[in-house]
Amino acid sequence: MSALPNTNPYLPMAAEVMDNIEEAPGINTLRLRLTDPAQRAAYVFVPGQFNMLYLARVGEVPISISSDPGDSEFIDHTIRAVGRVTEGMVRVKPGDVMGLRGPFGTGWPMAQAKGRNILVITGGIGCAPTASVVQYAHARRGQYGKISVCHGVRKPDDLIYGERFENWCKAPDTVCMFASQEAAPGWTGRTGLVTQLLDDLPPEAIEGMTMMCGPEPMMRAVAEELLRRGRPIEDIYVSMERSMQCGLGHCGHCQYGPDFICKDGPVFPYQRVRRLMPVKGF
Amino acid sequence: MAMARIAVHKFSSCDGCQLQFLTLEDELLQLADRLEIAYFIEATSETGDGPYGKYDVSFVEGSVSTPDEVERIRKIRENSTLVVAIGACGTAGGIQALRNWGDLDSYKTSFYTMPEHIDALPTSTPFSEHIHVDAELAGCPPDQGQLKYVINSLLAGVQPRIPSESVCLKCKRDGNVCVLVAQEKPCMGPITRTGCGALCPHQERDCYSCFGPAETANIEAMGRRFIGAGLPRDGLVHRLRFIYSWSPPFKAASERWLAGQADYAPLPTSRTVTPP
Amino acid sequence: MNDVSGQAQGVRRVDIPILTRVEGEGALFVRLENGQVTDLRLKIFEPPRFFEHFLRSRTWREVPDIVARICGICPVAYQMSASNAIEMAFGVDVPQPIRDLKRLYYCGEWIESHALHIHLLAAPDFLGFPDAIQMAKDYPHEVRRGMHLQGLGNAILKIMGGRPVNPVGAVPGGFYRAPARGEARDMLHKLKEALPHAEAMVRWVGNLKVPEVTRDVPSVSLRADDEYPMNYGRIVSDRGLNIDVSEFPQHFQEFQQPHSTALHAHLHGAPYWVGPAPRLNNNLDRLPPSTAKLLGETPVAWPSNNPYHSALARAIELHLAMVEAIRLLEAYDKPPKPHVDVVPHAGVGAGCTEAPRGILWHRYELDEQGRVTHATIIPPTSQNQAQMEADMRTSVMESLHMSDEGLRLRLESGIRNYDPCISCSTHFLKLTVEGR
Amino acid sequence: MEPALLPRAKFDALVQTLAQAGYRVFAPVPRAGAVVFDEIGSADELPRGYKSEQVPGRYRLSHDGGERMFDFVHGHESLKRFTFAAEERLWSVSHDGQVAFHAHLPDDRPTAVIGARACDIAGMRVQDRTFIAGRHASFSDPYFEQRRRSIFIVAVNCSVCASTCFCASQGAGPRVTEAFDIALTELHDAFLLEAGSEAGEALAAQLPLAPAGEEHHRQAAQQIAQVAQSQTRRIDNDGIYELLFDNLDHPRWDDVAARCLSCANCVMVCPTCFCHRENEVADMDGTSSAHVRQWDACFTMEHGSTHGARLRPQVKQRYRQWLTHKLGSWWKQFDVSGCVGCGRCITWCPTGIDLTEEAAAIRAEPGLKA
Ligand SMILES: Cc1cc2nc3c(=O)[nH]c(=O)nc-3n(C[C@H](O)[C@H](O)[C@H](O)COP(=O)(O)OP(=O)(O)OC[C@H]3O[C@@H](n4cnc5c(N)ncnc54)[C@H](O)[C@@H]3O)c2cc1C
Ligand code: SF4
Ligand code: SF4
Ligand code: SF4
Repeated sequence: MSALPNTNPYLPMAAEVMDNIEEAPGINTLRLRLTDPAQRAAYVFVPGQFNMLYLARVGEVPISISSDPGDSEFIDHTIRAVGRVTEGMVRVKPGDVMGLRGPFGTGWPMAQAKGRNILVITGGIGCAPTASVVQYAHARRGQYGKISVCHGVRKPDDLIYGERFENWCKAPDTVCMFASQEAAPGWTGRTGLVTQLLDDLPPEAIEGMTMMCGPEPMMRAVAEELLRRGRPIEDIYVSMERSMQCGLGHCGHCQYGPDFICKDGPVFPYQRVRRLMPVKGF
Repeated sequence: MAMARIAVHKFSSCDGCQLQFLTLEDELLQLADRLEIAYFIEATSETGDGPYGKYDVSFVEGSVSTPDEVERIRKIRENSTLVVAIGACGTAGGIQALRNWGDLDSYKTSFYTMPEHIDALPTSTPFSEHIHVDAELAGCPPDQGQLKYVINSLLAGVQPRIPSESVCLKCKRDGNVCVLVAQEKPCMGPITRTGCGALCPHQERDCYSCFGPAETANIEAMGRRFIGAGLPRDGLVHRLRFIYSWSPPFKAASERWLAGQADYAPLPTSRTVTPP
Repeated sequence: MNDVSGQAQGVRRVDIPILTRVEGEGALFVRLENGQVTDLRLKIFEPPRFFEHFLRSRTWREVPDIVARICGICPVAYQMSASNAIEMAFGVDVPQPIRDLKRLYYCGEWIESHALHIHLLAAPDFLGFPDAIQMAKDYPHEVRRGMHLQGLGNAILKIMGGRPVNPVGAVPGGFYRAPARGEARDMLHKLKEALPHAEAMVRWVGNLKVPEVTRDVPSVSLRADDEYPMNYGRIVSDRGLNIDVSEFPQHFQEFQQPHSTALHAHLHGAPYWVGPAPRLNNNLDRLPPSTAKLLGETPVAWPSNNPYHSALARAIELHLAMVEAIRLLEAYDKPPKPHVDVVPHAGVGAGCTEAPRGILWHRYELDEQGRVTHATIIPPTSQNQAQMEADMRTSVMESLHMSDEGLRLRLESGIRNYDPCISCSTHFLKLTVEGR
Repeated sequence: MEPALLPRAKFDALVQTLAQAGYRVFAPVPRAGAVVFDEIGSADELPRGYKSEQVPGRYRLSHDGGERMFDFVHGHESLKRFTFAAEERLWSVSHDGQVAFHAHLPDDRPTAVIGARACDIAGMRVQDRTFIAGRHASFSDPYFEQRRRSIFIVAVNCSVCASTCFCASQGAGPRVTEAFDIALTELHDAFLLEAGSEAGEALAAQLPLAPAGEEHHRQAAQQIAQVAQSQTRRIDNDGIYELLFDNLDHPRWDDVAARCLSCANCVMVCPTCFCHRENEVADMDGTSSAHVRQWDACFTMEHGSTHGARLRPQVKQRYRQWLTHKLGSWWKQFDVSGCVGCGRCITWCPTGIDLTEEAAAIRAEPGLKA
């Protein structure tokens, strides 16, 4: 956390909407730029971190940063309209000013992943925080091994980042695979769960770091499957979500057993959340 | 963007919900600058496109208690983009739903010389039993702060989120002394939806649930607590059958109690009470 | 949205299918044949809500919370009439400090209700606007001032009962809680600051141009020994009636008329008039000096039998209520206990108080445990019903020369003089409700 | 300074000295059947001669006409109200033309609170770990910090305790040991007064104090020791995190769920609970909007929920969330229990649920599955 305008971490910074790109129906990427040049210069983040985004008169919600950390001038957020605040946010127009606080939380273990293969598993909107992983690794291609991206959606329409995925697939040593729970005409990916994609991958794809983001049952199923296949638990990372009011570890809403997801996460080694994940109500 | 056109309609009610608009003072004038109050017969003689004109938002107060009102709400629904039900009547049938357990004919004959001309349905029901409503705002009357929040949300084009928790949170935030714990008054706050501003405890009396059940309500435990406070069974049923008698949780619980199906062990149980 | 009338062979119909800017929903139908009114109905299509029925079996403590919900605009009147009746049934003597609190509470309602009626409902008629919001474009100061006064009334209701609509503070015997000293101090300060605005408002209303008419009708109200009546007094008329509130049924008769859907009430066989103007007519000698002086400065001679002077009567009463509230708050000392403990027993009691719209009469029969076995409530609007219709008949005859539109406006504003509260009037009486 | 005596008859000197020094003075006053903190103008407003009786789900205040001023045990309010506002506007945004954010920090007018007990101070110290950056928190909450800085604490060592108190078990009392400016122990007709800070020393220097003797110290110590001894409730904190998290399916959770109203009173009265939510309050003329926070609780449906589904739809899940955090995971997060043993949640729970008993029930029969 670096760029807060003053000592008040509750107070948002003004950020201008530079672009609002519709990725899929109800899913938009907002490209924001901090209006104050000093704040802009001070802003640095790592993949996996999130911001608290604020829409005037409506409210504030946590949203992952989906752009490349190498470019901190434009900060991308991919938002799915699911409720009050997010529905308002996907409608903002270039030139509008929003509030931004951040970055918050832990990032992906990019340092540990150096020199190794990376398996990225995402479900639904989960690809937002993991997108920055892929971009980060691609931008530093020599430092990482093979990159495999498995993306699961409920229905083909939910597939976002069409163009980005295409670019990723074209990149050297990168595979992208898709699974949709519902079939649809023209769907070329698998019909089924994202866990099933593990069978389609080249065996070495899972022999590196695994980074996951998406619905908890999905992440748990994949993680347990990887453990069954003999992968060490230290190599599996997940990104978690809970309601957050402050992002600072004060509001208590993201309480998760011994952790606060906002500051101890959102990216956790699977080991750390494995005990509570199957328990309903945490 | 063209100004949103709103309508306010009255059904069986006391008028109190509409008054929540008319007592906004300066803010009513501010509101009139931001949207068009097209149909609101208590406020204006200009009646827009009539009761069944096309409006962006129709606020409906009151309950549905006559055959004619069933027709009216259907037509309003057809002609409105959004329908927002306000008040205890609009969201749960209101206090007049107390008649829903009685025999309408006996009600009529005991009061009217010409009962055959009384055009009433046997029940007083909320709008949601007749049409799809887009948002509901509970309370008898609804809170002005919440009403303003809903209007502001609609103007911003986003969904309102009304908290579903108990009155007790607000009661404590305001520093009131709990009338149940300190005075053994049968306060309904623990099972009542927040919104009023914990008015009753502030007035040093028990809440009688004019905002209806909280989503978190454990009505059984509340009843056992009231038994612990010495409330007789009919008193218990009256607590539930008051302003929100027809809300499904209160209705079901009152029926269970009347049928003697509820667990009657008083709370706090002797097990947890240490002698002083 | 006034319908075009059918006009054929000497038959003229003037319909106001929805009365606007009144509380509740009603309509007026007039049929004229050869210059005579052959049918005039003030129709009420508010569905009955059967309050008297479900009051039965409820305990005395619940009554104020129930009856408040008969009317969103005058809940205090309902709570006070009911409390008085129950106090009488239980033989409770309410000491002066608590009576003072009740009066303060009532002042709040008068200020609120009168300010609302004057500015939001009546004044647009006299100045030619469809509503106060549009009137505010030309009269921003007056409308804002009115809303501010309304807000002060609401503020009194808030410290006494938490909120202006369905307040929660009253209990037979007094109040659950007395205002804190600080609350009383702040309220006093605000009222004092606003008193000059109330005076200016009275002058403004006094100078509004209103039709000059007179109606020959008895003025009925309460009258108390030493104060302008609100909570207490005997029922009197300017024609010599002077009875205890419990004697109401012996003098006032409710009856149904074939052409009408609502029950009418007569005093000794003829219509009568309740509300601010009759109250003022009967209590001119009970005004506090500053209000009396202000009244003297207005261009109207009192007593007045012109229903259009109701607006000024309301303005005067609003001023009076502020003066009274200031007096009560200046003398305020938080009572150690804001209510008398009530010991319920079987009994019968009647209560009558001055709602903003006129006398509101309640009667309860209670059993040993203090549960209601029978309730009767006669609100002011149904008492005025017969007089409103009589007035409208006369108004039609006076205004035959007018166009239909002009006549409608005249009649509608004539009805608003009575500030009818239709929500109240329908919830009790033996009325027949037709389909709409 | 050496501890000294403030005669009870001169207690008002303390109030007036504080007021003259520019403090708003708060103290317990009787109201509506309990004791609450309110702003006072003189010592006459204190609950002299009042006693409180507390058992689970029940609080009764009685007046015995005696002279003692602090023989009641705290009401539902703790110091929390003063350091962590129940409801406050954090910042606002104006968007009339240009968008601008404005912080609304609390005013820094000093506030003195008379009558804080050991558990109150312990609770405040626990919240310090949440709200003030350091080993346990990454960020400071400037609103909390500002209030925390502006508060002057006149603590009182308890001379009696309620049946619900167990501060001794939690190492939080009954003696006040830190973070006070002045501490008082009420003796026969005087208070033994000690200063705990420079500000406290400076203030004490202006008071009409008399030297205290050996027997005053002995009396005070004895009184406090007696309070500790008379406490019957306790929590066994040994391995409690593992105990609770190993028993998430214990049938006791269902048992307590049948009694729990999910009303959140326990959270609201707890001096350590810090959950809050932020709401948007937009004005009516469409030009600005305020961001307001208020105390929240894990007993609401919304708490923690994201993406539609209710995270904790069952009462059992909500109570379990509260208890496992309070007594268990608090240790992991803050190296301290989330409970200081004040007993408020036991007294002010309308159905009298007693967390010490719930924890003990699980400890008595670990490993059971519902
Ligand atoms: C660390 C982190 C990173 C995140 N990153 C992203 C991201 O990159 N992109 C993204 O899109 N999201 C992300 N999220 C999720 C995002 O924060 C939530 O979707 C957002 O907070 C929802 O807020 P809202 O006001 O739009 O929805 P809400 O109105 O709060 O509703 C959320 C859901 O709950 C339902 N709901 C809520 N209240 C009620 C109610 N009273 N009645 C009925 N239903 C209700 C809604 O229907 C909706 O499905 C992230 C969350 C976290 C914690
Ligand atoms: S007084 Fe009622 S609302 Fe307030 S805390 Fe007690 S039970 Fe809850
Ligand atoms: S406390 Fe209860 S009864 Fe009283 S106003 Fe609030 S919701 Fe209504
Ligand atoms: S958990 Fe209960 S006993 Fe412990 S500090 Fe909180 S309120 Fe006091």
